[in-house]
Amino acid sequence: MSQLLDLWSIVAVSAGVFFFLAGTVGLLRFPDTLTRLHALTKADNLGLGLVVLGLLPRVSSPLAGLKLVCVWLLVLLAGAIASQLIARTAHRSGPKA
Amino acid sequence: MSALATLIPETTTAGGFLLVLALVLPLAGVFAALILGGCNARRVAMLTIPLGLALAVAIGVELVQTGQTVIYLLGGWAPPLGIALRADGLSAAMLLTTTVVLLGVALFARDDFETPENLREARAPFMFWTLLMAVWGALNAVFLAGDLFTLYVALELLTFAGVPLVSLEGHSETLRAALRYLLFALLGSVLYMLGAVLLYGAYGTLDIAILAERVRPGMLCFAAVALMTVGLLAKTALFPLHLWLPPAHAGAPAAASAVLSALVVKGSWFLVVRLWFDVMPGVVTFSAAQLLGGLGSAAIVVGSVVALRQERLKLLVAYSTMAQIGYLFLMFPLAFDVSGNGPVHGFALAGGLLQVISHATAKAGMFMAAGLIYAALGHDRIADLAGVARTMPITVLAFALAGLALMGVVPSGAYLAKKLLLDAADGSGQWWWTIVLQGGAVFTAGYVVLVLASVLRRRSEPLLLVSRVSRLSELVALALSAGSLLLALAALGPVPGEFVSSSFAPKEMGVLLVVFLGGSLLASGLSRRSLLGAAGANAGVMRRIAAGVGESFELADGVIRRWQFASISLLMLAILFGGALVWGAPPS
Amino acid sequence: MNMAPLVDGSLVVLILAVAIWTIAVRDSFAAVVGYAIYGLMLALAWVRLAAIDAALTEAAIGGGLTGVLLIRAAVRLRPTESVVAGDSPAWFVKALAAVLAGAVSLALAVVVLTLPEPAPTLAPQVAEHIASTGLGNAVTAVLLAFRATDTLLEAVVLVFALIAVWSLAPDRFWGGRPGQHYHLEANGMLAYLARLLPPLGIVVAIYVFWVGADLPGGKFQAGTLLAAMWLLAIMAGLTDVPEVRLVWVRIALVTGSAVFLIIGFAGVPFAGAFLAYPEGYAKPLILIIEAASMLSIAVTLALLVLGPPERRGQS
Amino acid sequence: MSATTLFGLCGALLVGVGIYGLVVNPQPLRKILSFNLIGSGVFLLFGVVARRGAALGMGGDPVPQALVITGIVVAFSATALAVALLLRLHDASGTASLTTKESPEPSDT
Repeated sequence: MSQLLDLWSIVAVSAGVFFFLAGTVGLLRFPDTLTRLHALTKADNLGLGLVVLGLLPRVSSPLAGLKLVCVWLLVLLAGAIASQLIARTAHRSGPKA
Repeated sequence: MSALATLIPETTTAGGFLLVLALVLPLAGVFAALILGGCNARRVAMLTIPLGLALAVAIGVELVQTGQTVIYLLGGWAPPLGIALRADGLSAAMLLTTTVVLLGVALFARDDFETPENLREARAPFMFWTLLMAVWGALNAVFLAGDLFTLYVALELLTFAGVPLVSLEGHSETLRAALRYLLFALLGSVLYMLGAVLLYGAYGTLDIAILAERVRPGMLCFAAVALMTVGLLAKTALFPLHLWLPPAHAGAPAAASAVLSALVVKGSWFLVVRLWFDVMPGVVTFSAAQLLGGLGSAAIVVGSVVALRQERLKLLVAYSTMAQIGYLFLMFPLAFDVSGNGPVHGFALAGGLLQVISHATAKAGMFMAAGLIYAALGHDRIADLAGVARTMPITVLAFALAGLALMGVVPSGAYLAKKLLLDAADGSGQWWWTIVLQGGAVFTAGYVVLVLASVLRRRSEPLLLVSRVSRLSELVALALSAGSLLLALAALGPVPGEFVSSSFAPKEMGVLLVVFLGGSLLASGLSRRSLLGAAGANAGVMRRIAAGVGESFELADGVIRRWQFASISLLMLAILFGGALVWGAPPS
Repeated sequence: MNMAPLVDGSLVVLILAVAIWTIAVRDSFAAVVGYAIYGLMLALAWVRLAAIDAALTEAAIGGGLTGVLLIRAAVRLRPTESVVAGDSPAWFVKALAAVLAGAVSLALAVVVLTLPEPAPTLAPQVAEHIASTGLGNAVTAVLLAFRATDTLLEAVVLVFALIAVWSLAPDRFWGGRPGQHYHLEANGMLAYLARLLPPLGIVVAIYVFWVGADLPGGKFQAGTLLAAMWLLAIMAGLTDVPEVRLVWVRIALVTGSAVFLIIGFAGVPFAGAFLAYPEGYAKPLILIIEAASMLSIAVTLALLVLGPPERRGQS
Repeated sequence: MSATTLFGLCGALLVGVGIYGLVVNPQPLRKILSFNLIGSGVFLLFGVVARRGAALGMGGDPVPQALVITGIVVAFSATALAVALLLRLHDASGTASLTTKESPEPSDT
């Protein structure tokens, strides 16, 4: 059982890290603000979610697990709104950069 | 390490609680002023400062009666875990000087910073009184705290209280001066903090008394002392780190200038004294002290010459402050014996302390007088001051007395200080500082004569005053100046009488005459216009050469006061101090 | 497999790279954004140094509030940037500065490498006396018992700094509201966030404050969080900054220090010294001081970010 | 080299980087930023000192750790004041430069 959980952790965290990496590459390589945001938010939300899911079996108490999930939810909220604001600013100031 | 800590069995002494009160009273004043607001800020200041004076006197009495350092362990925790407040003679003297000057400033500014009747609260008066108490609280913390980190916090308090005093009038020029002051002071305090961090890393404590027992000469201590010293020098505005001082001190309102010039720069000076003589006597070296004294001498020369070149009275006084700060650092080399390893004090420390007290009072009086002239005339162009002596005799007398006191005329505090330092120079075989000490008085005489010659000049048409100045303010300025001039009489107690001769002894009269003549020569040579008013009428070769010299000093000062030059000088000084410490260290 | 050296090494490289970038980059706006990132990475370094309290403070203040402060300033100063950039020093000045700064770094590095072994520490003394405070978090014990004076003076620093900031107000705006006016966009995303987040933030702040007695956390970190929530509500236009002439604002600023002082003085008759706590009452008293300080810190920090009064009260 | 020493060297370098920026960058805002870099380097050194003093189950000497927290708050206050002063200067004079072309003199009015 524990080995199975370990395996789950490794797979999920690795997948999360992959999304972070992909998101960062997207941030650096994509041509304009909107596509960069697209790359970044996908990576952030999905990557962090996978890392949190991977870590969940390893927490010492349900409370700690709850905190982890809360962190993910907060980042989802903040990320969504921040990218919305950035996108709107970019949209208003024209399609350059 | 823990074995060492038990060597110092420190306990709270009988009068220790007075120190807590001295620390808390001004802070409580600031809070009260903030909440009560408006014109109450002045009331709070007027109430707390006399109380503070009583406290300072009580601490002094306690110290004299018991003959030992007054100590209070805060929270009952002994250092190194806890923090101790300590007051020795040096702290007590500084506490007393600070409250006396603050009382003078408060009385002086009573009418200047009055809340207008149609307003519940006006910015400048409310801020002035609050900041006055803030400066006081910060200084008290500097004088009493026995812990390097607490001192760091106290230094920052002092900066945060001092900077807004500079920009109280809100002109862009003073705002710029305040910003330069703040940025440079922040660099200074972060370097000080860096030194403190290193010391904790090596000795596991920040307590001054425990550190004094533990420190040993070595790379780490040298680095710490060098960094802390230059950091504090930047805050004191010792040449060549004075980039912010002249515009900041000249641009502030007169009462604020008096506080900044007489008190605020003394806070960091005090910490240099603490660091060198109380914490690091075994680490600082003769050569490092020579460097410090050398900077002081350069400050005297450059500050005085540039002061002579000024066309405005307040700037002249600000540059004179720069020169006087130089004086305060002459005590450092003189506390050393040429042959010995560590500082031996002698009378040098007493001389330096006396100098700082007499400068604090005289400079406060001088800035007040300059401010009154500015307020009455609506300008302070030195060339157009003719007739002022007739219209404002008390103010001019205050200026003259302050000038005499700074020059070191018998029986001023500066005179006795000079005597003590000359004695130390003699005793330690450092004749070269004698030249600086004697020559400095000539420079001071120069700019005092320059101003007096202008205000004493007759005026054909009557002088137009834009506003009446309060008689109380004039009298306060006079009292502070006169106090400084008579300080030697008060200080005679702890010092042997042989140091003071009668003011009319032929030798003293002779010295005075030489000083005045020299000063007049300097003034007529270096100033922008000839002393007798007819500008350039008989411009001889000598005068043109002298004017060239003055101009080049002014240019040099302009370059030195540029940010890049000053900050690079700061770094170089840190390295020089480090070198002087390594080089002069006794072989281990 | 021990990954720690790799993690620490890359962290140090990243921190230094971002630091150099914030110095080198031309655009000030980019530099201050870089600084906010730098603050967050530095917080990771603090975690690696086993100083979680410092990490929380660095992330909240170094990365968060300082970031907001600098970014707002960079936006306002943008028009002047190219003008001032013209004052850039000559190459030899830069070279000299680089050499001297390098010398300082080198000296510090040598000192770091020659710090004494075993390192002096006050940890044993803290461990010996912490029981008398009733606290589990040694850092909180140092801040509020052993070195309470520093903490008191630091609260005073915040008040002094705010007084200094306020003193910069133009005379005609004295007593008015600090900062610019933010307009509410009824259906804007920011307003949505500002309605959703503060309740959560306040709960988290109270949690951080409460665990601070025994675990990493405490009044600074909690106070900073509260300040951030308030700033969010202000910047979203949900609420306006109070006028600085109001008495309750001023009382809020000094409450923390005043409670600290009162309990400190109460220690004189009841515990034998200023800032000492009577046997057995240490923890509740410390919590009272912390609670009051947290509110004062929150108000002061937020007002420090907003700056001097710039508007008339009635607008 | 231990991790603690590594962070110590990082702190030493940060101080140098900050000092360089403070000296050469003409923009006051960047000087303020550099001051913060120096400050964080100094605090990091203090953190290293704390970490070296780990004992009795404590991850570090709690005294310097506590002082760092105080220091960070003080540095923030300084930054806030400097920024406010800079913005006010900008509003009052239209520039954000620390230097003036003319000599610094108090104005007559």
